[in-house]
Amino acid sequence: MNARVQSAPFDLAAEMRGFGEGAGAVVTFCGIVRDDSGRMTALEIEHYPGMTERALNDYGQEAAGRFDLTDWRIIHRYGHLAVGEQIMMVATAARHRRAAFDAADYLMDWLKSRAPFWKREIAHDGSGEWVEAKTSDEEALARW
Amino acid sequence: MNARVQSAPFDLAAEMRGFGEGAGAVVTFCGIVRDDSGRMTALEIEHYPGMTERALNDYGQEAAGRFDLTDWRIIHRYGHLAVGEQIMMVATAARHRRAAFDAADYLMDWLKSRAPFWKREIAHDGSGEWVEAKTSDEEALARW
Amino acid sequence: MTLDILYFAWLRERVGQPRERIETEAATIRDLVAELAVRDEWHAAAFADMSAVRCAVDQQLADLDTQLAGSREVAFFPPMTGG
Amino acid sequence: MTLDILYFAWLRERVGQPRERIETEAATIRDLVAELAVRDEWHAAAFADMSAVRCAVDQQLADLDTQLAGSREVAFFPPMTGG
Repeated sequence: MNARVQSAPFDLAAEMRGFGEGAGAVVTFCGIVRDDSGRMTALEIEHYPGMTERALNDYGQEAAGRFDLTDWRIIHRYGHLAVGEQIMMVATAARHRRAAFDAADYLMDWLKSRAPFWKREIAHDGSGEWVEAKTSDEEALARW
Repeated sequence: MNARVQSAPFDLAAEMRGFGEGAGAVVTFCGIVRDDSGRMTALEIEHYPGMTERALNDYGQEAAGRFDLTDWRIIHRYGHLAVGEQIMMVATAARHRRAAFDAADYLMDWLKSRAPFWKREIAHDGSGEWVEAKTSDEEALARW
Repeated sequence: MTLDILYFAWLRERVGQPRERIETEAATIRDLVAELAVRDEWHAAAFADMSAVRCAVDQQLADLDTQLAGSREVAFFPPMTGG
Repeated sequence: MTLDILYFAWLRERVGQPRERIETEAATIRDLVAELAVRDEWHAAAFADMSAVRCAVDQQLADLDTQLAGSREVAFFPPMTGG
Protein backbone atom coordinates (compact mmCIF):
# COMPACT_ATOMS: atom_id res chain seq x y z
CA MET A 1 0.00 0.00 0.00
CA ASN A 2 2.49 2.60 -1.13
CA ALA A 3 3.77 4.70 -3.98
CA ARG A 4 7.43 5.31 -4.79
CA VAL A 5 9.09 7.82 -7.10
CA GLN A 6 12.66 7.00 -8.05
CA SER A 7 15.24 7.35 -10.79
CA ALA A 8 16.65 3.87 -10.19
CA PRO A 9 15.28 0.85 -12.10
CA PHE A 10 12.84 -1.43 -10.30
CA ASP A 11 12.50 -5.20 -10.55
CA LEU A 12 8.88 -6.09 -11.31
CA ALA A 13 9.53 -9.69 -10.34
CA ALA A 14 10.98 -8.72 -6.96
CA GLU A 15 8.15 -6.25 -6.34
CA MET A 16 5.59 -9.00 -6.91
CA ARG A 17 7.05 -11.36 -4.31
CA GLY A 18 4.53 -11.62 -1.49
CA PHE A 19 2.33 -8.95 -3.02
CA GLY A 20 -1.40 -9.45 -2.54
CA GLU A 21 -1.26 -12.39 -0.15
CA GLY A 22 -4.78 -13.25 0.94
CA ALA A 23 -6.34 -11.72 -2.19
CA GLY A 24 -8.19 -13.64 -4.87
CA ALA A 25 -6.90 -11.62 -7.81
CA VAL A 26 -3.73 -9.67 -8.56
CA VAL A 27 -3.26 -7.44 -11.62
CA THR A 28 -0.05 -5.70 -12.62
CA PHE A 29 0.65 -3.17 -15.32
CA CYS A 30 4.15 -2.26 -16.41
CA GLY A 31 4.98 0.52 -18.88
CA ILE A 32 8.15 0.32 -20.97
CA VAL A 33 9.88 3.07 -23.04
CA ARG A 34 8.92 2.44 -26.66
CA ASP A 35 10.23 4.08 -29.81
CA ASP A 36 7.19 4.55 -32.02
CA SER A 37 8.73 7.11 -34.36
CA GLY A 38 12.00 5.30 -35.06
CA ARG A 39 13.88 8.48 -34.12
CA MET A 40 13.93 8.17 -30.34
CA THR A 41 16.70 6.80 -28.10
CA ALA A 42 15.37 7.71 -24.69
CA LEU A 43 12.79 9.54 -22.61
CA GLU A 44 13.70 12.22 -20.13
CA ILE A 45 11.11 12.39 -17.41
CA GLU A 46 10.82 15.49 -15.24
CA HIS A 47 8.62 15.52 -12.14
CA TYR A 48 7.56 17.79 -9.30
CA PRO A 49 9.52 16.64 -6.24
CA GLY A 50 7.40 17.00 -3.12
CA MET A 51 4.11 16.78 -4.94
CA THR A 52 4.62 13.60 -6.97
CA GLU A 53 4.89 10.96 -4.28
CA ARG A 54 2.00 12.47 -2.31
CA ALA A 55 -0.23 12.66 -5.39
CA LEU A 56 0.47 9.00 -6.22
CA ASN A 57 -0.27 7.96 -2.66
CA ASP A 58 -3.52 9.95 -2.75
CA TYR A 59 -4.61 8.25 -6.00
CA GLY A 60 -3.66 4.84 -4.64
CA GLN A 61 -5.64 5.34 -1.45
CA GLU A 62 -8.61 6.66 -3.40
CA ALA A 63 -8.55 3.59 -5.65
CA ALA A 64 -8.18 1.28 -2.64
CA GLY A 65 -11.38 2.66 -1.16
CA ARG A 66 -13.30 2.77 -4.40
CA PHE A 67 -12.43 -0.80 -5.50
CA ASP A 68 -12.02 -2.36 -2.05
CA LEU A 69 -8.40 -3.31 -2.70
CA THR A 70 -6.53 -5.50 -0.25
CA ASP A 71 -3.18 -4.20 -1.51
CA TRP A 72 -1.74 -1.84 -4.13
CA ARG A 73 1.62 -0.49 -5.25
CA ILE A 74 2.71 2.27 -7.61
CA ILE A 75 6.30 2.85 -8.74
CA HIS A 76 7.14 5.63 -11.20
CA ARG A 77 10.61 6.55 -12.41
CA TYR A 78 12.03 9.89 -13.52
CA GLY A 79 15.25 10.99 -15.24
CA HIS A 80 16.89 9.52 -18.34
CA LEU A 81 15.29 6.25 -19.48
CA ALA A 82 16.55 4.46 -22.60
CA VAL A 83 14.20 2.69 -25.01
CA GLY A 84 13.34 -0.70 -23.53
CA GLU A 85 13.63 0.44 -19.90
CA GLN A 86 10.68 0.11 -17.53
CA ILE A 87 9.04 3.47 -16.72
CA MET A 88 6.46 2.57 -14.13
CA MET A 89 4.31 -0.14 -12.63
CA VAL A 90 0.99 -0.46 -10.89
CA ALA A 91 -0.13 -3.54 -8.96
CA THR A 92 -3.56 -4.10 -7.46
CA ALA A 93 -4.91 -6.93 -5.29
CA ALA A 94 -8.59 -7.55 -4.56
CA ARG A 95 -10.95 -10.36 -3.64
CA HIS A 96 -12.43 -10.42 -7.13
CA ARG A 97 -11.02 -10.22 -10.62
CA ARG A 98 -13.17 -7.31 -11.87
CA ALA A 99 -12.09 -5.01 -9.02
CA ALA A 100 -8.39 -5.75 -9.51
CA PHE A 101 -8.59 -5.11 -13.27
CA ASP A 102 -10.67 -1.96 -12.93
CA ALA A 103 -8.48 -0.49 -10.20
CA ALA A 104 -5.30 -0.96 -12.27
CA ASP A 105 -6.99 0.57 -15.31
CA TYR A 106 -8.31 3.47 -13.21
CA LEU A 107 -4.92 4.18 -11.65
CA MET A 108 -3.28 4.22 -15.09
CA ASP A 109 -5.83 6.77 -16.29
CA TRP A 110 -5.04 8.96 -13.28
CA LEU A 111 -1.30 8.63 -13.70
CA LYS A 112 -1.47 9.53 -17.40
CA SER A 113 -3.28 12.82 -16.86
CA ARG A 114 -2.94 13.81 -13.21
CA ALA A 115 0.45 12.75 -11.94
CA PRO A 116 3.02 15.58 -12.20
CA PHE A 117 5.39 14.01 -14.74
CA TRP A 118 6.47 15.47 -18.07
CA LYS A 119 8.15 13.41 -20.75
CA ARG A 120 10.65 14.59 -23.34
CA GLU A 121 11.62 12.36 -26.27
CA ILE A 122 15.35 12.40 -26.92
CA ALA A 123 16.28 11.82 -30.57
CA HIS A 124 19.44 10.20 -31.97
CA ASP A 125 20.97 13.64 -32.57
CA GLY A 126 20.46 14.60 -28.92
CA SER A 127 17.59 17.03 -29.54
CA GLY A 128 14.54 16.76 -27.34
CA GLU A 129 10.86 17.38 -27.79
CA TRP A 130 8.19 17.53 -25.08
CA VAL A 131 5.50 14.87 -25.39
CA GLU A 132 2.08 16.46 -25.71
CA ALA A 133 -0.77 15.25 -23.56
CA LYS A 134 -3.32 13.20 -25.50
CA THR A 135 -6.99 14.14 -25.63
CA SER A 136 -7.71 10.39 -25.48
CA ASP A 137 -6.02 10.16 -22.06
CA GLU A 138 -8.21 12.95 -20.73
CA GLU A 139 -11.28 11.23 -22.16
CA ALA A 140 -10.23 7.92 -20.58
CA LEU A 141 -10.25 9.60 -17.18
CA ALA A 142 -13.80 10.87 -17.73
CA ARG A 143 -15.05 7.25 -17.91
CA TRP A 144 -14.85 6.77 -14.17
CA MET B 1 3.65 -17.20 -26.64
CA ASN B 2 2.55 -20.41 -24.95
CA ALA B 3 0.10 -22.00 -22.56
CA ARG B 4 0.98 -24.55 -19.88
CA VAL B 5 -1.23 -26.81 -17.81
CA GLN B 6 0.43 -28.24 -14.72
CA SER B 7 -0.23 -29.41 -11.16
CA ALA B 8 3.03 -27.89 -9.85
CA PRO B 9 3.10 -24.34 -8.47
CA PHE B 10 4.45 -21.59 -10.71
CA ASP B 11 6.51 -18.55 -9.75
CA LEU B 12 4.86 -15.42 -11.15
CA ALA B 13 8.04 -13.43 -10.56
CA ALA B 14 10.19 -15.94 -12.46
CA GLU B 15 7.65 -16.13 -15.28
CA MET B 16 7.81 -12.35 -15.70
CA ARG B 17 11.58 -12.21 -16.16
CA GLY B 18 12.26 -11.19 -19.73
CA PHE B 19 8.59 -11.37 -20.64
CA GLY B 20 7.40 -8.76 -23.14
CA GLU B 21 10.77 -7.31 -24.07
CA GLY B 22 10.28 -4.75 -26.80
CA ALA B 23 6.67 -4.09 -25.82
CA GLY B 24 5.33 -0.82 -24.45
CA ALA B 25 2.88 -2.34 -21.99
CA VAL B 26 2.73 -5.56 -19.99
CA VAL B 27 -0.32 -6.69 -18.01
CA THR B 28 -0.48 -9.73 -15.74
CA PHE B 29 -3.38 -11.33 -13.95
CA CYS B 30 -2.93 -13.91 -11.24
CA GLY B 31 -5.78 -15.84 -9.60
CA ILE B 32 -5.44 -17.14 -6.03
CA VAL B 33 -7.58 -19.71 -4.17
CA ARG B 34 -9.86 -17.72 -1.89
CA ASP B 35 -12.18 -18.92 0.87
CA ASP B 36 -15.28 -16.78 0.54
CA SER B 37 -17.58 -19.01 2.56
CA GLY B 38 -15.30 -19.56 5.55
CA ARG B 39 -15.81 -23.34 5.17
CA MET B 40 -13.31 -24.10 2.46
CA THR B 41 -9.75 -25.44 2.83
CA ALA B 42 -8.87 -26.15 -0.79
CA LEU B 43 -10.00 -26.41 -4.39
CA GLU B 44 -9.74 -29.61 -6.38
CA ILE B 45 -9.43 -28.80 -10.05
CA GLU B 46 -10.21 -31.43 -12.65
CA HIS B 47 -9.37 -30.89 -16.30
CA TYR B 48 -9.56 -32.63 -19.69
CA PRO B 49 -6.02 -33.81 -20.47
CA GLY B 50 -5.35 -33.52 -24.18
CA MET B 51 -7.92 -30.84 -24.79
CA THR B 52 -6.91 -28.29 -22.15
CA GLU B 53 -3.47 -27.22 -23.31
CA ARG B 54 -4.61 -27.03 -26.92
CA ALA B 55 -7.67 -24.97 -26.03
CA LEU B 56 -5.56 -22.50 -24.02
CA ASN B 57 -3.07 -22.20 -26.90
CA ASP B 58 -5.96 -21.59 -29.31
CA TYR B 59 -7.38 -18.82 -27.08
CA GLY B 60 -3.95 -17.25 -26.65
CA GLN B 61 -3.29 -17.20 -30.38
CA GLU B 62 -6.72 -15.81 -31.06
CA ALA B 63 -6.14 -13.01 -28.55
CA ALA B 64 -2.67 -12.32 -29.98
CA GLY B 65 -4.18 -11.70 -33.41
CA ARG B 66 -7.15 -9.73 -32.17
CA PHE B 67 -5.16 -7.39 -29.91
CA ASP B 68 -1.87 -7.39 -31.83
CA LEU B 69 0.06 -8.82 -28.87
CA THR B 70 3.84 -9.01 -29.00
CA ASP B 71 3.86 -11.75 -26.35
CA TRP B 72 1.46 -13.72 -24.14
CA ARG B 73 1.56 -16.53 -21.60
CA ILE B 74 -1.10 -18.61 -19.87
CA ILE B 75 -0.43 -21.02 -17.00
CA HIS B 76 -3.28 -22.94 -15.36
CA ARG B 77 -2.92 -25.48 -12.58
CA TYR B 78 -5.02 -28.54 -11.74
CA GLY B 79 -5.19 -30.92 -8.78
CA HIS B 80 -5.40 -30.09 -5.08
CA LEU B 81 -4.81 -26.38 -4.36
CA ALA B 82 -4.98 -25.05 -0.79
CA VAL B 83 -6.48 -21.66 0.05
CA GLY B 84 -3.83 -19.03 -0.69
CA GLU B 85 -2.20 -20.96 -3.55
CA GLN B 86 -1.99 -19.48 -7.03
CA ILE B 87 -4.39 -21.12 -9.51
CA MET B 88 -3.46 -19.50 -12.79
CA MET B 89 -1.88 -16.55 -14.50
CA VAL B 90 -2.22 -14.67 -17.76
CA ALA B 91 0.37 -12.21 -19.09
CA THR B 92 -0.01 -10.03 -22.17
CA ALA B 93 2.43 -7.67 -23.87
CA ALA B 94 1.52 -5.09 -26.50
CA ARG B 95 2.70 -1.78 -27.90
CA HIS B 96 -0.10 0.08 -26.18
CA ARG B 97 -1.69 -0.04 -22.78
CA ARG B 98 -5.31 -0.52 -23.89
CA ALA B 99 -4.49 -3.61 -25.97
CA ALA B 100 -2.54 -5.26 -23.14
CA PHE B 101 -5.35 -4.61 -20.62
CA ASP B 102 -8.13 -5.72 -22.96
CA ALA B 103 -6.31 -8.87 -24.05
CA ALA B 104 -5.77 -9.99 -20.44
CA ASP B 105 -9.40 -9.25 -19.60
CA TYR B 106 -10.57 -11.11 -22.73
CA LEU B 107 -8.42 -14.16 -22.00
CA MET B 108 -9.77 -14.32 -18.45
CA ASP B 109 -13.34 -14.28 -19.75
CA TRP B 110 -12.50 -17.16 -22.09
CA LEU B 111 -10.75 -19.17 -19.41
CA LYS B 112 -13.65 -18.76 -16.98
CA SER B 113 -16.26 -20.16 -19.34
CA ARG B 114 -14.53 -22.07 -22.14
CA ALA B 115 -11.44 -23.74 -20.73
CA PRO B 116 -12.14 -27.37 -19.71
CA PHE B 117 -11.57 -27.06 -15.95
CA TRP B 118 -14.00 -27.94 -13.18
CA LYS B 119 -13.54 -26.81 -9.61
CA ARG B 120 -14.66 -28.56 -6.46
CA GLU B 121 -14.56 -26.79 -3.10
CA ILE B 122 -13.19 -29.01 -0.35
CA ALA B 123 -14.61 -28.23 3.11
CA HIS B 124 -12.91 -28.67 6.51
CA ASP B 125 -14.71 -32.02 7.00
CA GLY B 126 -13.33 -33.33 3.70
CA SER B 127 -16.62 -33.13 1.80
CA GLY B 128 -16.55 -31.58 -1.65
CA GLU B 129 -19.00 -29.59 -3.73
CA TRP B 130 -18.73 -28.73 -7.42
CA VAL B 131 -18.53 -25.01 -8.13
CA GLU B 132 -21.38 -23.90 -10.38
CA ALA B 133 -20.67 -21.76 -13.42
CA LYS B 134 -21.79 -18.18 -12.99
CA THR B 135 -24.21 -16.51 -15.36
CA SER B 136 -22.10 -13.36 -14.94
CA ASP B 137 -19.07 -15.15 -16.41
CA GLU B 138 -21.08 -16.15 -19.47
CA GLU B 139 -22.32 -12.59 -19.82
CA ALA B 140 -18.80 -11.23 -19.52
CA LEU B 141 -17.77 -13.33 -22.51
CA ALA B 142 -20.62 -11.88 -24.58
CA ARG B 143 -19.05 -8.40 -24.27
CA TRP B 144 -16.36 -9.16 -26.85
CA MET C 1 -18.52 -46.58 -35.54
CA THR C 2 -16.47 -46.93 -32.36
CA LEU C 3 -16.48 -43.91 -30.03
CA ASP C 4 -14.64 -43.17 -26.79
CA ILE C 5 -17.04 -41.37 -24.46
CA LEU C 6 -15.46 -39.29 -21.67
CA TYR C 7 -17.18 -37.84 -18.61
CA PHE C 8 -15.91 -35.09 -16.31
CA ALA C 9 -16.83 -33.61 -12.92
CA TRP C 10 -20.33 -34.55 -11.71
CA LEU C 11 -21.19 -36.24 -14.99
CA ARG C 12 -18.32 -38.64 -14.31
CA GLU C 13 -19.65 -39.23 -10.81
CA ARG C 14 -23.22 -39.88 -11.98
CA VAL C 15 -22.23 -42.27 -14.76
CA GLY C 16 -19.84 -43.97 -12.34
CA GLN C 17 -16.87 -44.13 -14.74
CA PRO C 18 -14.53 -41.63 -16.45
CA ARG C 19 -14.77 -43.21 -19.92
CA GLU C 20 -16.33 -45.99 -21.94
CA ARG C 21 -15.97 -47.28 -25.49
CA ILE C 22 -19.18 -47.83 -27.43
CA GLU C 23 -20.42 -48.86 -30.83
CA THR C 24 -23.00 -46.49 -32.29
CA GLU C 25 -24.64 -45.32 -35.49
CA ALA C 26 -25.66 -41.95 -33.96
CA ALA C 27 -25.45 -39.13 -36.53
CA THR C 28 -25.33 -36.22 -34.06
CA ILE C 29 -24.55 -35.59 -30.40
CA ARG C 30 -28.30 -35.35 -29.83
CA ASP C 31 -28.78 -38.89 -31.17
CA LEU C 32 -25.86 -40.13 -29.09
CA VAL C 33 -27.26 -38.63 -25.89
CA ALA C 34 -30.63 -40.29 -26.59
CA GLU C 35 -28.84 -43.67 -26.88
CA LEU C 36 -26.67 -43.21 -23.80
CA ALA C 37 -29.48 -41.89 -21.57
CA VAL C 38 -31.45 -45.17 -21.81
CA ARG C 39 -28.48 -47.43 -20.97
CA ASP C 40 -29.15 -47.50 -17.20
CA GLU C 41 -30.29 -45.30 -14.33
CA TRP C 42 -26.79 -43.79 -13.89
CA HIS C 43 -26.60 -42.61 -17.48
CA ALA C 44 -30.20 -41.41 -17.20
CA ALA C 45 -29.27 -39.30 -14.15
CA ALA C 46 -26.22 -37.83 -15.92
CA PHE C 47 -28.25 -36.72 -18.93
CA ALA C 48 -31.45 -35.76 -17.06
CA ASP C 49 -30.95 -32.01 -17.54
CA MET C 50 -29.23 -31.27 -20.83
CA SER C 51 -29.20 -27.52 -20.11
CA ALA C 52 -26.44 -28.31 -17.59
CA VAL C 53 -24.40 -30.47 -19.97
CA ARG C 54 -21.69 -29.27 -22.35
CA CYS C 55 -19.77 -31.39 -24.83
CA ALA C 56 -16.71 -31.63 -27.04
CA VAL C 57 -16.08 -33.73 -30.13
CA ASP C 58 -12.46 -34.72 -30.68
CA GLN C 59 -11.46 -32.12 -28.07
CA GLN C 60 -13.25 -29.19 -29.71
CA LEU C 61 -16.29 -27.61 -28.05
CA ALA C 62 -19.46 -28.76 -29.81
CA ASP C 63 -23.24 -28.60 -29.47
CA LEU C 64 -26.14 -31.04 -29.75
CA ASP C 65 -26.37 -30.65 -33.51
CA THR C 66 -22.71 -31.40 -34.17
CA GLN C 67 -22.28 -34.28 -36.65
CA LEU C 68 -20.36 -37.31 -35.41
CA ALA C 69 -19.22 -38.85 -38.73
CA GLY C 70 -15.49 -39.57 -38.57
CA SER C 71 -15.18 -38.68 -34.88
CA ARG C 72 -13.33 -40.76 -32.34
CA GLU C 73 -13.85 -39.09 -28.96
CA VAL C 74 -16.87 -37.35 -27.40
CA ALA C 75 -16.72 -35.75 -23.96
CA PHE C 76 -19.59 -34.67 -21.73
CA PHE C 77 -19.16 -32.28 -18.79
CA PRO C 78 -20.84 -29.48 -16.80
CA PRO C 79 -20.34 -25.81 -17.72
CA MET C 80 -16.64 -25.06 -17.30
CA THR C 81 -15.31 -23.18 -14.28
CA GLY C 82 -11.73 -22.26 -15.13
CA GLY C 83 -9.75 -19.17 -14.22
CA MET D 1 2.36 37.77 0.74
CA THR D 2 5.51 35.90 -0.28
CA LEU D 3 5.04 33.12 -2.83
CA ASP D 4 7.44 30.58 -4.32
CA ILE D 5 6.60 30.15 -8.00
CA LEU D 6 7.74 26.90 -9.66
CA TYR D 7 7.86 26.13 -13.38
CA PHE D 8 8.12 22.73 -15.03
CA ALA D 9 8.83 21.35 -18.52
CA TRP D 10 8.48 23.92 -21.32
CA LEU D 11 7.13 26.57 -18.97
CA ARG D 12 10.43 26.33 -17.09
CA GLU D 13 12.30 26.68 -20.37
CA ARG D 14 10.28 29.69 -21.51
CA VAL D 15 10.55 31.52 -18.19
CA GLY D 16 14.23 30.64 -18.11
CA GLN D 17 14.32 29.52 -14.48
CA PRO D 18 12.83 26.69 -12.41
CA ARG D 19 11.62 28.88 -9.54
CA GLU D 20 11.38 32.42 -8.26
CA ARG D 21 10.19 34.07 -5.05
CA ILE D 22 7.80 36.99 -5.42
CA GLU D 23 5.75 39.42 -3.34
CA THR D 24 2.14 39.68 -4.46
CA GLU D 25 -1.33 40.67 -3.36
CA ALA D 26 -3.02 38.50 -6.00
CA ALA D 27 -6.26 36.96 -4.72
CA THR D 28 -6.50 34.12 -7.21
CA ILE D 29 -4.30 32.20 -9.63
CA ARG D 30 -5.89 34.23 -12.41
CA ASP D 31 -4.72 37.49 -10.77
CA LEU D 32 -1.26 36.01 -10.23
CA VAL D 33 -0.93 34.96 -13.88
CA ALA D 34 -1.92 38.50 -14.97
CA GLU D 35 0.87 39.90 -12.78
CA LEU D 36 3.52 37.39 -13.91
CA ALA D 37 2.69 37.62 -17.62
CA VAL D 38 3.67 41.29 -17.81
CA ARG D 39 7.04 40.86 -16.04
CA ASP D 40 9.05 40.38 -19.25
CA GLU D 41 8.89 38.72 -22.65
CA TRP D 42 9.87 35.32 -21.25
CA HIS D 43 7.03 35.25 -18.75
CA ALA D 44 4.72 36.59 -21.48
CA ALA D 45 5.71 33.66 -23.73
CA ALA D 46 5.17 31.14 -20.93
CA PHE D 47 1.64 32.37 -20.20
CA ALA D 48 0.63 33.21 -23.79
CA ASP D 49 -1.78 30.27 -24.11
CA MET D 50 -3.43 29.49 -20.79
CA SER D 51 -5.35 26.54 -22.28
CA ALA D 52 -1.97 24.74 -22.27
CA VAL D 53 -1.09 25.64 -18.68
CA ARG D 54 -1.99 23.67 -15.55
CA CYS D 55 -1.24 24.67 -11.98
CA ALA D 56 -0.98 23.50 -8.38
CA VAL D 57 -1.23 25.44 -5.14
CA ASP D 58 0.79 24.03 -2.27
CA GLN D 59 1.24 20.82 -4.31
CA GLN D 60 -2.46 20.23 -4.92
CA LEU D 61 -3.91 20.56 -8.43
CA ALA D 62 -5.78 23.87 -8.74
CA ASP D 63 -7.51 26.02 -11.34
CA LEU D 64 -7.51 29.70 -12.28
CA ASP D 65 -10.19 30.55 -9.71
CA THR D 66 -8.35 28.95 -6.78
CA GLN D 67 -7.84 31.44 -3.91
CA LEU D 68 -4.27 32.14 -2.86
CA ALA D 69 -4.80 33.40 0.70
CA GLY D 70 -2.44 31.52 3.03
CA SER D 71 -0.62 29.73 0.23
CA ARG D 72 3.16 29.43 0.00
CA GLU D 73 3.92 27.65 -3.27
CA VAL D 74 2.35 27.89 -6.72
CA ALA D 75 3.50 25.73 -9.63
CA PHE D 76 2.80 26.14 -13.35
CA PHE D 77 3.29 23.36 -15.90
CA PRO D 78 1.94 21.85 -19.15
CA PRO D 79 -0.69 19.09 -19.11
CA MET D 80 0.88 16.12 -17.36
CA THR D 81 2.16 13.10 -19.29
CA GLY D 82 2.78 10.41 -16.69
CA GLY D 83 2.36 6.66 -16.94
